Amino acid sequence: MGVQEQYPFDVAAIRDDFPILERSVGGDPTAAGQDETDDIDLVYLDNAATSHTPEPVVEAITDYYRSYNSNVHRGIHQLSQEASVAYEEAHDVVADFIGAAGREEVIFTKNTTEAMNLVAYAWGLAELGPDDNVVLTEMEHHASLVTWQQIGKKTGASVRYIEVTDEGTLDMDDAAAKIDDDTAMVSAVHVSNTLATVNPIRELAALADDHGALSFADAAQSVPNRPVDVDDLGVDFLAFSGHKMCGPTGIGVLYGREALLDSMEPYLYGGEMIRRVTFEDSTWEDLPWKFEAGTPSIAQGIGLAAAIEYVEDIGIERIEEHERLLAEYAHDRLTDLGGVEIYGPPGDERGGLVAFNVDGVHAHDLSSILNDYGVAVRAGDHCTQPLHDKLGVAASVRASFYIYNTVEEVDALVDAVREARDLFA
Amino acid sequence: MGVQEQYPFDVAAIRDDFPILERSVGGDPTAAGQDETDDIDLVYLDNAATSHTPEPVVEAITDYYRSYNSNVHRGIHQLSQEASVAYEEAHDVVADFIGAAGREEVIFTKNTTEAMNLVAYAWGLAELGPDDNVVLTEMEHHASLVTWQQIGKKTGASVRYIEVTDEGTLDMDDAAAKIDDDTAMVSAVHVSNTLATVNPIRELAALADDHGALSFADAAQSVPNRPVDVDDLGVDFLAFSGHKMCGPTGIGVLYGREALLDSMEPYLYGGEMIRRVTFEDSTWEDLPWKFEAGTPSIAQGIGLAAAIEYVEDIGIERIEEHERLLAEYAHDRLTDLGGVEIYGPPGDERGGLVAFNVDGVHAHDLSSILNDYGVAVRAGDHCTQPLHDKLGVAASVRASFYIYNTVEEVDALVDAVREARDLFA
Amino acid sequence: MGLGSDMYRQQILDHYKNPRNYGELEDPDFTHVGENPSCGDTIKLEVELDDEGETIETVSFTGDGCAISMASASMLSDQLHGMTVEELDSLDTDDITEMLGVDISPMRIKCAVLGRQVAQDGAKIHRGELDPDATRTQE
Amino acid sequence: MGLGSDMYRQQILDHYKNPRNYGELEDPDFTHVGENPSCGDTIKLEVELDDEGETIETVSFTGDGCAISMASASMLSDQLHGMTVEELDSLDTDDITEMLGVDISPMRIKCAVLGRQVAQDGAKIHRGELDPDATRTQE
Ligand SMILES: Cc1ncc(COP(=O)(O)O)c(C=O)c1O
Ligand SMILES: Cc1ncc(COP(=O)(O)O)c(C=O)c1O
Repeated sequence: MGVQEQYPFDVAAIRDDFPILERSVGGDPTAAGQDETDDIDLVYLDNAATSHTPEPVVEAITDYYRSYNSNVHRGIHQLSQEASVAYEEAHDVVADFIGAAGREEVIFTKNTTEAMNLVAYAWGLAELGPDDNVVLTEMEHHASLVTWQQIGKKTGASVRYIEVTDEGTLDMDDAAAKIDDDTAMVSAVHVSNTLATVNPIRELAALADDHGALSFADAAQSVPNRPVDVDDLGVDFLAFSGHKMCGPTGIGVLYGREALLDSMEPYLYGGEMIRRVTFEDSTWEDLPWKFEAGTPSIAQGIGLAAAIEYVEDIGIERIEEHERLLAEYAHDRLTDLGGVEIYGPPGDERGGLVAFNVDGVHAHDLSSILNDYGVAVRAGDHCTQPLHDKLGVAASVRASFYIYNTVEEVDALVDAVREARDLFA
Repeated sequence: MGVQEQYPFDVAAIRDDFPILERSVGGDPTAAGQDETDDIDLVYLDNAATSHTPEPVVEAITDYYRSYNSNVHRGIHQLSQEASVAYEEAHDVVADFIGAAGREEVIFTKNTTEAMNLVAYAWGLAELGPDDNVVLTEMEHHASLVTWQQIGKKTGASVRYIEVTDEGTLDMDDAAAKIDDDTAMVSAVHVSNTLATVNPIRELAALADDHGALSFADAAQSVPNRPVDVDDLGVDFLAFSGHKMCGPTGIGVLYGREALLDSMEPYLYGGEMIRRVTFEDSTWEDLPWKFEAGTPSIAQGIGLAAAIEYVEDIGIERIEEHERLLAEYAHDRLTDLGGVEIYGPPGDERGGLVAFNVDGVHAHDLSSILNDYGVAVRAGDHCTQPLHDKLGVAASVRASFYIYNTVEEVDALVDAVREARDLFA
Repeated sequence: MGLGSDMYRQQILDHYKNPRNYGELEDPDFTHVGENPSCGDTIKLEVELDDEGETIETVSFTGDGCAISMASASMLSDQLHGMTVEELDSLDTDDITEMLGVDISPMRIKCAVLGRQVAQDGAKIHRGELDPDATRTQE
Repeated sequence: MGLGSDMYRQQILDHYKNPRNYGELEDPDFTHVGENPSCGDTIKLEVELDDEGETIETVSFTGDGCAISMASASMLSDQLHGMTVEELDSLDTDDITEMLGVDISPMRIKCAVLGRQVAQDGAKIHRGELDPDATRTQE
């Protein structure tokens, strides 16, 4: 049976919702959008960096601007009420989607990165000290690695990294050794954006819990493409971004357990997050607004809710299956090509991306040449520089898949990689 | 000559760019957008909270999602290049608009509030101590008042407030007395969002400078509607929001002098803002990216640039004149009505908004009744609770104008206020 | 003009302009003050119970706020006479909007239910079920 | 397929695979190392000047990086022979793309100009005009 016949949903129908997939490239890279000089079909395989935005989501955003744009929370007039209801309900949609108890546990941020910094500042600066340690993994994204490293420097807390095995998985013995009674926080990436490893968050959260430490899952690469339930994972915090799951840019989510968020002091100060202000002092609004200072990203929050509805309509398990299919197929075909080193676990145990290098071809050259064939991949360190150092490479090329990608697109990738390899041979 | 004849531009033509102005209200306030039960014309006078978004801006945003959506900075493929060029050039557009030296001085945040917190955290936490004071005004918005108040509590720095006179202007003698050699920062609102006072930022910045203090202008209510030039004002920092000037939600700007920004440590940590990361330590990207961690608000940054182009096409001096016309007209007509107390300076010396109370009618009731007549105004403390305390009122009603508002809309406001007054008489 | 002040029917305005049971009691069994900081509404409610402490005998209130919150408190103070504390406990938002007899827009619900909240919190504190410091008067 | 590797014309690939002047000098007047952290490209350049210190006599380089940066450094090392230091100072990005003879896409410009930057910074440090610690190798 061909891989196409195994698609868990109608990929062609999905593609119709994404007009950008119809465009060509090849022309002037400094002029936004398609023009006459673009004459090569786009094959977009950079979804781990950002996914495209389907029409229903674009329409939810334009509908907001065209028919009920208004500031939220405090307005008595109808537009403000409509915007408030939609914006606040977007929190409920997120809560439902990730199994949170309610909107109190869902804080909108601008991206995953800000969600981590929020916790690092509001909880970390207040709670960490020289006796504490924070345990990360060697495959952390800079969003958590740099954040905890720098908060560690500010507070004196040390940072430990759970080792990555040669197979690209977490060394759980090392995890058990590094997480100890001085551990205050265990923060781990759920699906690695470089190795495609699916980490055992539940076990890590349980280990953290055993030692009285908190746990934080970086779910930027998991919430978009597999079932994620905060209760089931047992984490205290979890973060992800809208733009990697059919949503707009400028919106991210911090999930936090209510009692924990309640106990934390606010992070950003300003309007909407206060209860009572005098010249001398202030008190704070209820959750989640206590952590959403200023005019929030209203259109983007509403857009995120529309994205979640879009993803749920397809079915998150089906999306997981589709990504697995493509990742395994790509892994097999690139391996067959020869001269290709793929990082991370075997094809059937990985999330929907493949980072690799080709013998004798620098990742940046490879990605430039792929671009000449219309194939959009990312080249660089994918915000995991220390992991790349450990892998002994300065950079890698990463192809990452999403709901609209096809077997034919993987074939186009493989063909272009072959051309590049031959050019440099 | 009627006020309509004095319009500095074709207001009817402008209105055509804002489909939301065509909608009706009166129906279900929990259902987003217009429906059959909406049967009263909308009169939108809540522009100081957020302005509407013209079609060219909505189209810039949809064009991004539909034709060159991609993550920025690190991508070698064409979509990423197109998005990077557009996103980075949006910084240049902002720099030009406010007279900054270049994109290095323009940091995109999610709103004004975050811009202030950025400085409070990155500069304030590091530089302030118990011997320092921060000078604000009694008419500060919570975005700066609460932020500096709380950073003051964290660092031991004291906060002083320049008094507001009975006429609603800043007492500059008090400013000269309160700003002293222990002053580290003077942060003042440029145009008050409650009193509509236009504050002498240039003089305050000079006073700050005389005492070796830095200066910060909260330009959330000035950049949208009057020429603002950071050089001319002589400020070190300045902040404003896109959503109050025809731009999208989720985007704000922090301007900072390059040398100053250069000397500051980063604030948010993560991808895009680093140069080199190891497990042990990190170094930072160049300005402005050093302060833009994680995937930025790409569509929103591009939308802001489109908004600035829209505003510049009309002409910022003309916009100032239009707001002045409407504010003066509204001030006169509400005064004539009797039983209306208007806060702030006389009609010809104010920005384009009027906050007031009507004898015997609570601001929330007034605003509810205005809503019944289709008139959207804000009621509450407008994020200036301490100022309201000083004015001796819990709340006020605020009507605020923008490019698309008309004399007829002011008339509708005044008529509705009269009805409300009579209802409660 | 369409909806023109639907929330402000004659009854509401009458209770606002002539609040019932306005003032203080000599010897209340419990007194409680609550506020709605985002609106600036404040209500103080005083209650006398019967000897068993089960039925509300007298209620008075004072306060400052919008017509919706004041009218609602005034109407409620009328209704509470003769009610059992148990009945008070079970009053919900629907009971209040029914009492008011008008549709309350979502952003004004807080105002409408402030009086009820103050009464319920006061009763709970009186029974020792609520820490006075922890009381919240927001929905 | 359309553009198929326009940036990777024969000449570029040739310089990448067979870099000219690759290695170290015995007695260079100055040596400088620069890197492009976002790409991981590193180039070390060594230069011998004439007795007046005005003209470049010999150049060699070593390095690690993409084809664009390595080919560009290799071609540049050829061109620098006989150039005055002043001429080196005035080399701009256009000169480099002209030398390469292909269109360099905007995201690869950094790679293309790394060699030039290292040479110019090295010369400035040699003349004492640049603090070695302050050198930046990014555009
Ligand atoms: C004077 C002033 N400063 C700051 C702000 C905060 O702006 P934002 O809510 O976009 O952060 C506002 C608007 O609410 C304002 O009017
Ligand atoms: C695993 C992981 N964590 C965090 C991030 C940061 O997300 P954002 O850039 O949206 O803040 C990303 C994406 O870049 C990621 O892949």
